[in-house]
Amino acid sequence: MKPILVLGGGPAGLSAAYALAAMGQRTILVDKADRLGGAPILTGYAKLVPSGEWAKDAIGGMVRRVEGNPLIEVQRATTVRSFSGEPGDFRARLSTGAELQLGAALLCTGFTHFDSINKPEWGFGTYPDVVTTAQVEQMISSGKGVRCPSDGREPERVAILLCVGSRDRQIGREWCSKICCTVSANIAMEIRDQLPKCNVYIYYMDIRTFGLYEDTYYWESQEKHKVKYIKARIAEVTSDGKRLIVKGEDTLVKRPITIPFDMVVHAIGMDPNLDNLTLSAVFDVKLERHGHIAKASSYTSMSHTSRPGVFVAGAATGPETIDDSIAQGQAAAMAALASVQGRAREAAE
Amino acid sequence: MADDKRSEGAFAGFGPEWRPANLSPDEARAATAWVETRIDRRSLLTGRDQVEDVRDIMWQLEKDGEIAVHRITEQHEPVTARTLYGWKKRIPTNHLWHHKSCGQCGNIPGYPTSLLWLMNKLETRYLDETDQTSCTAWNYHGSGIGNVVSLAAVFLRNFHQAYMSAKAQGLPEGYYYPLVHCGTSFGNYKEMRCFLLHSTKLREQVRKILAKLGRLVDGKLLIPEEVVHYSEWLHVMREPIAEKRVIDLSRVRATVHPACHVYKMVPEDVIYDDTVMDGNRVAVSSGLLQSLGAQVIDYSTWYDCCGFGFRHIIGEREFTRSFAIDRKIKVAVEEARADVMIGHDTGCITTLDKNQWIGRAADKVYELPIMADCQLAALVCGAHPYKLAQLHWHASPFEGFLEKLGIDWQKAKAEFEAYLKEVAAGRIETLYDARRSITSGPGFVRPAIAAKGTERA
Amino acid sequence: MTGKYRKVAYYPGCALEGTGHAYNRSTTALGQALGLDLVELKNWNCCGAMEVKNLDPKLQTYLSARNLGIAEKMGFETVMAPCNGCYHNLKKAEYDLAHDPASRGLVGQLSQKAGHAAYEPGGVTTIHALDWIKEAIGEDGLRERVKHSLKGVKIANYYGCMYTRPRHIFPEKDKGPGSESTSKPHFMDDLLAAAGAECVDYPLKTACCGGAHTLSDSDTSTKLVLNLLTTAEACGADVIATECPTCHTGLEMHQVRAARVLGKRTRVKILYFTQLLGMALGLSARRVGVQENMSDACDLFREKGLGR
Amino acid sequence: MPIHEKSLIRPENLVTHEQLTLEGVDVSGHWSTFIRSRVITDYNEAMEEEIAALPGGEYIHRCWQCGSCTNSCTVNAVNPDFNPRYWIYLIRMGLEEELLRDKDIVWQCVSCNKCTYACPRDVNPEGVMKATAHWLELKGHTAKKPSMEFDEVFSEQVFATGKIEEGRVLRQFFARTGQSLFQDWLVALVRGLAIRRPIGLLARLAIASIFRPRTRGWSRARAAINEYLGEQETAQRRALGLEQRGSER
Repeated sequence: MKPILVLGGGPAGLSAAYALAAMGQRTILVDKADRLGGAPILTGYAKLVPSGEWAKDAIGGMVRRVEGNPLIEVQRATTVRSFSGEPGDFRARLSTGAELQLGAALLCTGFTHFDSINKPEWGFGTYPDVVTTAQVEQMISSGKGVRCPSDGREPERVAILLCVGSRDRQIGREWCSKICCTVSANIAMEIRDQLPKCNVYIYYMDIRTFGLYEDTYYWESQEKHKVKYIKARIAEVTSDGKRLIVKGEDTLVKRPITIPFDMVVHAIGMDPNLDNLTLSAVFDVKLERHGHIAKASSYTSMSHTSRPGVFVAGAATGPETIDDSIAQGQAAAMAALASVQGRAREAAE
Repeated sequence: MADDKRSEGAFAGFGPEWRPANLSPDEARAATAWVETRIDRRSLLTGRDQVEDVRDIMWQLEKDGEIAVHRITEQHEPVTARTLYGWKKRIPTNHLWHHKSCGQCGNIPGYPTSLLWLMNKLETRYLDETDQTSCTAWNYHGSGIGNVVSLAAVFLRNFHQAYMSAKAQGLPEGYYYPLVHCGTSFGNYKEMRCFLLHSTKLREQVRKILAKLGRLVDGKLLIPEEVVHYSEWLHVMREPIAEKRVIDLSRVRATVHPACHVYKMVPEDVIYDDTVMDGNRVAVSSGLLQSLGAQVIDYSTWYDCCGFGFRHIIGEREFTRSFAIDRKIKVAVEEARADVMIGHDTGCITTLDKNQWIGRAADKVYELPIMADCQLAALVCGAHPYKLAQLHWHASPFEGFLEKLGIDWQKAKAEFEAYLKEVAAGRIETLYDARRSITSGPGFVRPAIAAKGTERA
Repeated sequence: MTGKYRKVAYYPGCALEGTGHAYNRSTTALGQALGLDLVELKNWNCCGAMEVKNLDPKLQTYLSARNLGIAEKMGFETVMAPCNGCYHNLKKAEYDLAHDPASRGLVGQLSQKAGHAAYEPGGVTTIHALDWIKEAIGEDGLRERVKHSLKGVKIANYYGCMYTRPRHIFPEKDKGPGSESTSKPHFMDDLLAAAGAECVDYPLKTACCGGAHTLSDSDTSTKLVLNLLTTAEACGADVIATECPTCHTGLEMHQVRAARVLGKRTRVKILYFTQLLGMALGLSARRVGVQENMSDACDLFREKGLGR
Repeated sequence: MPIHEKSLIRPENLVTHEQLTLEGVDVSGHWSTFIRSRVITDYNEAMEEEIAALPGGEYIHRCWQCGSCTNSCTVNAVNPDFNPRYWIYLIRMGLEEELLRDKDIVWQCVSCNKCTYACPRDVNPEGVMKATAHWLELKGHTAKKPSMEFDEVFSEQVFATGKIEEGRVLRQFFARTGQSLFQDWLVALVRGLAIRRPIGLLARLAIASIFRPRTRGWSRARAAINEYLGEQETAQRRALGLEQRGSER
């Protein structure tokens, strides 16, 4: 039987490739980066939600079991140039020049972090002490701790602004990025642990720590770590030359605030992968209205794209958690396997 | 710069403590570009179905024979600037008709004189005539008594006069292009132009009025191609002006107060320039200051109103003075450590300047000099601080600032006092170039003579 | 009806020895009439009411724990407190000792210094006078013993705050049919109905009378009480039945104060439920202490033939 | 015609000199009036912890502002300015100036416990009201409120003898708050009662006021309680950053 292509080596792709191999299916895992692991590894996430495990341990384990698997051929620093044919009989050409014969393909191509430069009023790119959640993750995972980039001091007061690049018509991002509330609560607790003298304020529009994240993140961050949540959409982040100044309206007090902070963190959202237009053209799959890879149907075939034989899983379909991406990777593997085996059976009959 | 800091290995910039995304600026742009290909960055404001360029309507109406357009032509030597939305706006730089400001002439006389002086210095040809009226927009914003028909009629009446004015000098119609001094007039005229272009009914009503006044062109309303503010002229002329400077501004920390009616009203028409404050601030005034060599210092209440508020300065002065001092002056002094605050509108400069004195009733003494961009430009190019820039009309102290510029204000003041004695004795010296003439009213000189004057120009 | 509460420890508390004496009198008279034994706690102390808690809640827990310890030492499994404040505090102490290590620690420490054994949670069960009658006699038992039915007496039953809130200190309540409810308590309604009374549907059963500030913020208290009184009248009640000396006194005092200070007169009478039950069982008005009430219900008794 | 914004300005934010002459110019009244900014420029980060250090305030940081406390509140129904939800927010975020606007009504909580009954996060808002009232007094923002006088009069008797005698509490409370015992309505009350000759009750009250009811063998308990109170006071004053009091106790 022809191998199945898994495009993308993040949580969804790693999970799909492993599931396929576990079923005895030959799999080719292709990733444009020179390392597997996807966003958690490439961006350098710290401790993951909800396990609390370090990303390099948790995702690293997933990488190792794939890299060591004889049924999985891994192609790093590689992209797919063309893709054609019918289900059960696809042909693909890679950037390396290799030609592949494939039974099916899985797009596990993930997302791109929102670039805060697109919200200039919140000071990213203007003031060095305005950073993103991804950068704070890196500060923590590097082991060097949370420090103000401008002069390396320990911040005494940090503001986390939620919904940066999410739920914002002004910049064409109308979706909720789903994970930022929980991630921010997680980061806030991390900061309070590391720097007990540093107060953390989270400025929110709504809190969406859905499901079990409610008490373990939203409640825990308040009850155990004394993180403060303020319902305010921030108007502007400026500086008085010494500290950052966060301006907005405290909606519960109905008064304007201009509060000094040492550090401002943007809880950046999840954009569709910047490659999605290319992927859409190469694989001839449709994108949904926001630019994510469209699913054929959520109910009868949740991993299917608009093209038979091409499947999708994880954050490629829209903002997604790591856990759900892993689950979707397995589901997509199952769907792809059913597709190639069904065809093989039909051919045999 | 971030790279330099990274090589130092300390916490600096977005340094080595975390792994950088390693995206080049191009890649970073590409990361979000796809969204912008389908949904524009500021889609609500700039989406074509939400915001149209009223000039498209104007050209269509002109083509349909509905209106006449006072076009900016080569004789006006236009310079193209980019607006907030990336649209092009042509700014005429020569053959200009000064549409003066009531408040400037009344409260800040050094404001228009500085502008005219700069134009003289640059050999710009203009007409400074008395046959013009107030735009009446303060009435509109201050009390809501003004109505759109009267405002639009006043607008077109004045611009028609600008269009026709050259005829008195034996020159063709449209020779002089109107340049608006006042920010209030500027915003209002742009708004009225927009209404006129959109509303057939309004055009009909205004046409009747202008017909009675004999101010139609071939029976049509005359609409200007662009409504142009003097600060836009200064902006596109900033380099030629800078070449004439005789004073070093490099030690000066200048803050800018942009006027709401200049840049918040009809924002799509406002000039932004990537070389001025990274395109994050309206370019006029800031650009000029940069070209003149001053340090332009940003401050956190940059965006705020001055407190004028139109009706507030009349009926709620407590608000105006509190806002002006606490939200603007105090911030500029304490946060930006400013030497001066530069404005480009009548009401703002009046408010920020005249309200400072009463601050001492509440121990709010800041003494921040306030002046218009053209006043500072004139000083820097050698204009007399009293006789020309007329800083003695300002309420906030400016002497220390003049010292910082290296101007001996005591000497200048003595010269001015001597000059006043001359004036009292009847030996009046006009500060204006006689070649620049007017077409009617007091001081009106016969066209034949004026025409000769212009020939010499 | 069970024999469980035939003999219980009795914790009257300070109020029942003072302004709430009528409640004490009627409760003991009722117990005697029903053949129930009440054995007063030996050398009890004040529960601290609300005031000690306002200064330090843990200290209040100690005060109540001491009383619970006395009941246990006297060999009782059950202690009955007719006063809502005492009842609430004993319940709260029981809860805090079981759930809050800090409270338990302090009680241990103070008990040792005071020279008595520290009470351990689970030693005795605290009940209210309502539980006592309801469990020991029950509605059927009452019905059999009624000599002068309360028929025709329209009653609004007022339970107040401390009997039901906060819910977590009353684990036996809200357990479905038969159990007491913390949002719509009904034990007093049940008992008085069994005695023949007509209980009106009174929406303010657990509203607050402002007893905490009866003297320190009299205007607020008067306002709150006046609302209770006028609503009871609007519901058609002749009597508000009470089961707490603080509420009872508050209602009586502010009924007078509303009339004197605000000029708002109300005619509804205020009686302890024990007084009403006692008279239904044929006890005289004097026996159940109505002469000690400030609210003068003599006309009503005359009209309904009660308390002779 | 009045301009509407004036009605939006809080009176305490208006700074006016009734009589003022500057450099020979009369600028009295509105000529020199300033409006103080509404802007909140910083948080008092110590405030939440200080109130949490007082009895009842321990769980304030759990609040998520659902408003169950306020919408169930007895006092809020009488006085809409009495808003536990709002105060808890102000304390949590350290908006001290805003809290102090309501400093004279916080003590009016009637401890009906409806808030504590309703609170989904187990904040114990009733306790927070007490802690806040204490904080306001300890910090010197308010004078001792009548309710605190009452609590103290009452508790002191309990601590002293193990029991209280209501008449004595009443008399001491009126004395400490400087009120006459012979309030019109109290007199009417007693007179109304006396008509029915509750001889037993009156005798009992008279005896109690002379021979104060007391718990026997209370002295050791009293000593233990007083020692504990002293420790608590020391700890609380430290948590609030206040100077320790001399050995008054």
